Amino acid sequence: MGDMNRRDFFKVLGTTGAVGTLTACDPRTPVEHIYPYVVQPEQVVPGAPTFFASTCGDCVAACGTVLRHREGRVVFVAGNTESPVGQGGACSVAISATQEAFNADHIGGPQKGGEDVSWDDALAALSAAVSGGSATWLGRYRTGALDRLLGDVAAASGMQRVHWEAFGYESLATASKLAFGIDGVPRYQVAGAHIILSFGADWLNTWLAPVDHQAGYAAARTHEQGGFVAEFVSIEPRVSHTGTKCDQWLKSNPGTEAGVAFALAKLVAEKKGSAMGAESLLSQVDAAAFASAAGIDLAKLDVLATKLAAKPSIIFPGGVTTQGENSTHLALASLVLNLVCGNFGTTVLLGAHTNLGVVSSYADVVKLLEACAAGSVKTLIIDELDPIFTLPAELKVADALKAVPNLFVFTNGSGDTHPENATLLPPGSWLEQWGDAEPVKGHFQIRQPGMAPQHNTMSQGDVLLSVAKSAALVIPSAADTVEGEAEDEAVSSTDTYALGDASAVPGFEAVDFYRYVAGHWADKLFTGDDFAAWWIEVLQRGGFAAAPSEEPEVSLNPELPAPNGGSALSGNTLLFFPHAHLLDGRTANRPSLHEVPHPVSGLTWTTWAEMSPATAQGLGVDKDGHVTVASGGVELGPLNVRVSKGMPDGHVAIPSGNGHQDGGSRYERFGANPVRLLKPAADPVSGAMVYLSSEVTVTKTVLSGADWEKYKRVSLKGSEDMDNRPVVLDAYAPDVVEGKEVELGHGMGVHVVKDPRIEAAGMSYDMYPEPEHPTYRWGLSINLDTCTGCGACEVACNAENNVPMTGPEQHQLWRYMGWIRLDRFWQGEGENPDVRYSMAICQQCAHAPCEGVCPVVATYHNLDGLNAMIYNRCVGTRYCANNCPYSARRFNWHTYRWPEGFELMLNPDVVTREAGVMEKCTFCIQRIRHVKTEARPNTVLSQDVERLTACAEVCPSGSIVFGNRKEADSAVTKLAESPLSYQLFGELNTKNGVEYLAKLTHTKPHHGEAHGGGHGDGHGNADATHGDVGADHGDAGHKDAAQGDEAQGEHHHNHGEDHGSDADKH
Amino acid sequence: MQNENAVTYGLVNKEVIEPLFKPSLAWAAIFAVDLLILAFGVYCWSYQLEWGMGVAGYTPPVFWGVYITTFVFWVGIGHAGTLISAILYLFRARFRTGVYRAAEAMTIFAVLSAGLFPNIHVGRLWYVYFLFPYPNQRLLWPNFKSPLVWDVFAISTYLTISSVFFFVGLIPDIAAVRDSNRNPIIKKVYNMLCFGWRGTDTQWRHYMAAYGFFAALCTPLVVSVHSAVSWDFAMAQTAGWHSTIFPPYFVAGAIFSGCAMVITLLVPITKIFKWENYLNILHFEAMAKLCLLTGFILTYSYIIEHFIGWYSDNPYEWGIFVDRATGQYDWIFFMMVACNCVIPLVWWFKKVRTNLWGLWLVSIVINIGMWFERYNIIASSLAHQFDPGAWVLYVPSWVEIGIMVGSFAWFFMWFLLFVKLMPAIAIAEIKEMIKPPLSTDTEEAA
Amino acid sequence: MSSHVKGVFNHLDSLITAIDRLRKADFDDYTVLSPLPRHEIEEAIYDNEPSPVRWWTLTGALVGGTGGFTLASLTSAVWPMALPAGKPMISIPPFVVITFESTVLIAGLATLAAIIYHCRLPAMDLPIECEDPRYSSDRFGLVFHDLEGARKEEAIKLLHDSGAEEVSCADDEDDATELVHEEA
Amino acid sequence: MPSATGTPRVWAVILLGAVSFASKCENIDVTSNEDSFPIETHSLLPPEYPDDVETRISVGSVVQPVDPQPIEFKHDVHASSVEDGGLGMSCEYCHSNARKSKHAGVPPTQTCVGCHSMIDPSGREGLVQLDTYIKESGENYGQPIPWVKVHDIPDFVYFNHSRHVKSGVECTDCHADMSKHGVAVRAPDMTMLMGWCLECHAEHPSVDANYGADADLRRAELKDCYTCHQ
Repeated sequence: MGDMNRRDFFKVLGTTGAVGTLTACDPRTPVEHIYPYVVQPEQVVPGAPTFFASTCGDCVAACGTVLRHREGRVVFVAGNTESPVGQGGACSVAISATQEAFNADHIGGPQKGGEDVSWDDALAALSAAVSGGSATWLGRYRTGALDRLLGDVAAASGMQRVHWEAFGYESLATASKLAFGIDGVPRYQVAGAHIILSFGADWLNTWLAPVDHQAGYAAARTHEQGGFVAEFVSIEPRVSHTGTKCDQWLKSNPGTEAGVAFALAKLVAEKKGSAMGAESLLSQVDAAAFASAAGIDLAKLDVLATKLAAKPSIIFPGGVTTQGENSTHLALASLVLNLVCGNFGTTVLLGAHTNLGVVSSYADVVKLLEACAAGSVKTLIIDELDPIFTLPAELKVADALKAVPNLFVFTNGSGDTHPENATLLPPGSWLEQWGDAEPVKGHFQIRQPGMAPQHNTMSQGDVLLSVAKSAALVIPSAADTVEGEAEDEAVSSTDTYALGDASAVPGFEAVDFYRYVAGHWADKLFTGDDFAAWWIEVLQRGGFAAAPSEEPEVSLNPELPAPNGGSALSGNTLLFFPHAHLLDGRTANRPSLHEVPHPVSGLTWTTWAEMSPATAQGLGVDKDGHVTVASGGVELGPLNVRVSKGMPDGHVAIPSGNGHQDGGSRYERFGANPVRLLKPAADPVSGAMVYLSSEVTVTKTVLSGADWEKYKRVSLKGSEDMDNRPVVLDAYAPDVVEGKEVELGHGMGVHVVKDPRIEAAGMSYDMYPEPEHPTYRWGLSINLDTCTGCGACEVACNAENNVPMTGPEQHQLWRYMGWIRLDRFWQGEGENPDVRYSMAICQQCAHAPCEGVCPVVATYHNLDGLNAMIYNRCVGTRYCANNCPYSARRFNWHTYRWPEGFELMLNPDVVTREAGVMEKCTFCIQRIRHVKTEARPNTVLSQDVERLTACAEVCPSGSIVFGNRKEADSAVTKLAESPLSYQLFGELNTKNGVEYLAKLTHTKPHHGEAHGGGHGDGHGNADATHGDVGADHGDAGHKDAAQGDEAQGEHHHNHGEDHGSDADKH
Repeated sequence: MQNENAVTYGLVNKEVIEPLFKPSLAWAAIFAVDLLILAFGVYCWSYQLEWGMGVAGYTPPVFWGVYITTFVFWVGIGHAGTLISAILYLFRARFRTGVYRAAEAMTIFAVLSAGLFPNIHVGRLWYVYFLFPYPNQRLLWPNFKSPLVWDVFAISTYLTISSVFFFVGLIPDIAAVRDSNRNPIIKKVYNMLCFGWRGTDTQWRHYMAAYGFFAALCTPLVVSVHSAVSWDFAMAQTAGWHSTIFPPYFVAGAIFSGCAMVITLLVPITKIFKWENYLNILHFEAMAKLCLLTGFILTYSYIIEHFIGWYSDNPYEWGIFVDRATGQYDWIFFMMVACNCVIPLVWWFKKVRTNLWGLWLVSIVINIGMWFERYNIIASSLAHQFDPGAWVLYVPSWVEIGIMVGSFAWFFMWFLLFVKLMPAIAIAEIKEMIKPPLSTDTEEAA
Repeated sequence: MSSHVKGVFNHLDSLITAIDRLRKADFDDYTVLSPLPRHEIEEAIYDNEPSPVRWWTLTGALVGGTGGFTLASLTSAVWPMALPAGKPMISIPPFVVITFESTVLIAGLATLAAIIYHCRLPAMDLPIECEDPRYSSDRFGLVFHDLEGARKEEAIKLLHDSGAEEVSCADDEDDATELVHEEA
Repeated sequence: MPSATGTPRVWAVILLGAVSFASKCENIDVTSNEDSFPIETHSLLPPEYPDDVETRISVGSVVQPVDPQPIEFKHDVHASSVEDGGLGMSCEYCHSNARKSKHAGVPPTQTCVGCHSMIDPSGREGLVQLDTYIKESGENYGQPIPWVKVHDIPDFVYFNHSRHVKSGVECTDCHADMSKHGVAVRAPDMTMLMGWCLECHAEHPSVDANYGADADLRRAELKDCYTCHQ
């Protein structure tokens, strides 16, 4: 084995059969071959998966991941339960990483000016340029070994380092540095917070470490864990994706959030009687003035401050949408508020803080680009950034880059930044790279490749090492410390892949980045005797946690700048927000992330302009309309319109990520790029980019003919609200915590009147008994309270089950093939948006309406409680889908295929479906079959199946739990017994295998809502919701909603009216 | 027979058989246009087979659309024929005789058209044989609990028995055509077609007994077929479909549309072939009255359906009926009510229902209305299902419309061929209506 | 070669009279041909004895009914674990539909078989005397297939007496053909 | 009464209605995005295979002749017992994944090399063929041996060798007794049709042996469609 190289190791075993459809009339079939290994690797068994622990490289969170490897390729990415960031969850971006690796538009190797060049030439040019001095590295935030290597190379060659990302954290980093003197930004631990307050950060989805935050959020919302249900207050101009989960939305005028945070800090300090060292700062705060500038009633802030003073809380700073000219002040104010509330050390960590490596600012980048344009930058190396796409048009980035004589861009071919004069260096995806990360101070994670590089690629680390070698840079290398035969042996005997001969470079022995990483770890982290054993454990577990960092005593720097609360922006402001899946556009080349409907708007493959109903009415457009948004001579459009109740009047919000103009990937060119509308401006304190200042004009665009067809987009979320149907039921959180009788849905839905005499007589309402499930009854429990609508389940399901991508034309006809339909219902209005997410999947009914109507028994109920779907028996009458009350079935309208390259990412355990076949969620039957097979001949499974299905495996908030309902002590059975648990449309009595846990609300429910059309008196008075007011309202007497009679219905009405009048008085 | 004394056995043969075999230029032109439209329909279907069902406008969760709408429409049309020939035969309704042959032919061709649609509609036509019970090595059988298998049984039984009934009725008349024609080839062919029928006493004896049994068998079949079709909907859980009223409602609607189609077809034929002796305003008026009756049952069903939707206090049921009347498909609902409930009321005026124009135009309106009724039931219910997260708008594509129009061409192709090749009026039965020639008559005349 | 006697009637009552007379005279090898079914003829010949077709129909219905139900039940029993929608293996309501449809189908086909059998269809080899185009138009026919001598004379007389429009007889096929031509 | 002037008017109205309805029709362009979202067509004609694709005739259950293998491998020599003049090797010596994975596995060239590096190939055709592959592979890891598939399980069928082998189903229960055959063949009764699988799926004696009291339940489970279909 010692002499094998890395490619041979992963030599593909080609036993996958042809997927072609064999029609009956042609007797010919292609001859298929079996290609066995020449030399079979010991750990690979063809047909069985191998798992590799790794670390996601797509954003700064660097969550731990587990790659499932089959026959030479990674087929699934899941979270690593051992990783403290992520805790087993994975986000849509990490899961879709296979689409980066197998992307059909991935460049095959290094290129210059569109021509392929060899790595030798490219590296020679790079070495020459770097050793010539005055090189600049412009790249993403990097931690771990790569950060160290970059530092070493920079020190040896005089290379300048600029680390910046769009939607970066320079304001928070500056504020942290300013206030407490730490390098890095705090780590937010939501789990212990009773009150969660956010000023616009999209912390559940795109901000900092969303997967980590989601896990914490789920813990804070689960009363069984902490005995409380956290209350989430969002202070932001627009209800962001994270804001949809809030219990209270205080609408701030854009640009004034810092003032609100300062005002709150002052109020809390007053209530607590201690400002924790922020006295002088807060003495300069005029709370009333700041509140009125923000357009928020001071009394409401006072109520909030009372709660913050009383209970543990967590305060998130601003996000991209609220990143104005005083963004550092907003970050500072949030830190001060956390300080005043006493959150440091409990929910906000400075010791084990989030590590971003070197953080440069947008101002630094602008300065660099100016230098480029001036011709003073001779060599620029861009590390997986897309400055042309992510920086405002006015900066003329493309021109600046063209003026650089030696331009090197690490890119896999996607994005707009591939100028003619650049040498493109494909680093490959993180699935194919060695590396590591230190996402949290003191916690180290290893990045292990799950497969051989699919293209002729070379990671940044390898490139830097090669450059160092040929430029003969003498650097204090980590490899020096890998001394002695023992450790050298250890690294090579890990059996993951073998090392070649170490070339003799003076003072530098690491011939590739793998060896460098190992050396780095040996140097920094390894303390014991047996490096080999330790290293194997590191690789198996995916990382290593050093002793937890001590939380420091927090002391605020007394000399802080005077608080700048910001002023409300005049005119129509562009509220720029990050797309939940596409982030700043770096993942726009992954079709699956466009394909999955945007969690809130439901739009796919497009960019839209979000506006309030009043604004839309003023423009004369509706949800089918189009607008053009213009600013400073730049026009963006036609954009689809999304009318949202979570938008302030007058302003317009546009998501990032779409609309590459010159994109290298065929999937990037949809929609429009709102960054082009932004004016270049920076926060004077931190130099962070200003996203919030652009005044825009919005005009209606009338399209016709082919244009209308092209831009016609349908939101894959049907109705804006639940239309009074009992889809997502709610429960009053304080009742749940106190263990009172919980009434789900508050009178919403259908009351099934049951005659007690029937049961007394021993008769059944069912015509037929429930089918028997001798051993298993697979079930799923979905917590709709902790579900944040992030869409990870959808992406994972599509990846696991080979769900085809159908594209925008088919989406116009709702032919999205994903088995999960993540519904979003905007139930509330104003201060209580009450947005409810529902994960509609096959409910695996025991009395399934679909089964009885199938003429050929292609779908039936099996002994494990599954609603089985046998694809090759299906004729395609589609009757089952009509008859499914949950609309959970998908039909193959065409034989959808994958573009060349993408077929490699298919899961070999799942068949692809041809046209005319019905499909649906099967609870990942291939995984169930696997665990059952493993256990045979026993029926008691040998492994824990709580996260068996793909959706449950990745769910960052752990909202999805799978299990056997026949086992009394399985998690899913226990959840099903919870008073919060209900079956979707339970009155249909289809005896579902899927149970939902109700959404918890901190708003005292009104029974009037259920009958009053949903928009009546019940809304817009969240101030009257918590605690005392309305405590006398009906808790008793609703023991069983199912027994509700006419009289009780009226009773509900009365409560609604009573409460409405209370609220008015208030 | 208004003037049955003037009509003799010989005259019946002459008048009914005369228009056969001589295609006029007009007939040929209409037939050519018809074939062109049919060819377009065939093209649409092959286009769909090649590219997949997706070329139709299906918008999930609307999984059924124009094809099933047209299927139900044709099955409905197919009702009148057997109803007229079988039930009215048993009731000895006199006006049946002139109408029934053409009506029965219409039934067969309508069922032939209807039978195409399940095939057009299924996703994998090449596996459609899975729906039939046949022994196979896989030991797999259809699901006899599925309404679609009931459909397979009902439609194929209906087609078989109606065809047999139709053909048995034709045997003596084919013999008459054979005897009146001099062309040896036609003679030979028609002799084979009528199995050498000569009208012997034994033949007539068993024939008449069997014909009675066919009528008796067809009568429940007529009711059962559209009930089975209605169960496709009524047995489903979907709101707006799941209703016990469906079988009688569908049967009434089927008779309504079927009788209207008979009027639509026979008015021009009567004029063109000059068959006023056998088919005249009295027949059409009787058909119109039947339409008025069934139209009222239909209107009542609409009202009851909506009332129950409201009275049940079931948000899904009521939601669907409100949506049908006021939602995205309101114009379809309007078409349905206008064409089926309001416009046919003009037949209350004797002037209108005894005027051929009045009969013909209103009958076409009814046919349009009945198509929209099925569209209204199918598309609107599916576009507005239980889960509000999956509410959509379904608009048919040109492929669907092409195939639908093609099915009309298919139907008319058979009908046009029929009127030129087979006696469209039952010669033998018309003779039964005529007073038989008796020696006493001659004596009197003398 | 047969030697037949052929009577053509214009009037139904004359035909009935002829049938009554020849039955009294013990003729049995005769055939009546008519362009339409008349009960008078059937009564006159068969004395209202019901046609055996009904037994065919009944048998068909019984076979179809039991067959349909049995088919549905047995095929459901092949896969006892694959029961759709929780319905039991033998669920009566759905199977009633199948039973009904198969009853009608098989009964109808049996009736068709009955026609074919009892009417001796296809009747391509009927004696030549039965072939006369007028019989499908406006004339009735009464033919004797094989008469010789005195019986033949008696038959001719009987036909004439009953009011036959035309009576002819032939000893072989050629003559019969001629006769037809004469008529035309 | 219908008149000559009235008829066209009526047709015009009907036509107008039809056209207005048709104008509301959806126009679905299936080919517009072939590069990004390919859709496969189902040709109404038999597929045309490009010249470089080898085909063979396969009609339903008819046992097909198997195309020539790249190496004329003699199963009988390897697998028949020593008394019968063979080498007496067990099936799992080469098909070593049969107990571990759903694929029984075809041995890597390495396995052949294990013995054949010590056997003189000269004069024997099969061995010469093998030798070329070994020489190619040798140090440089050349091309794998392109064996021709004998059995082709459809993609929609889930078949797991290890489940069967571990349950006590003998290789020869399904495959022909390879100690009596040379080059891989299909056993005549091994039709690979569903009915053939069903013949013993719930009836195999190993069910009783493995499950005892639970055998009845297990038999029912073995006839569950999800046991074999995916």
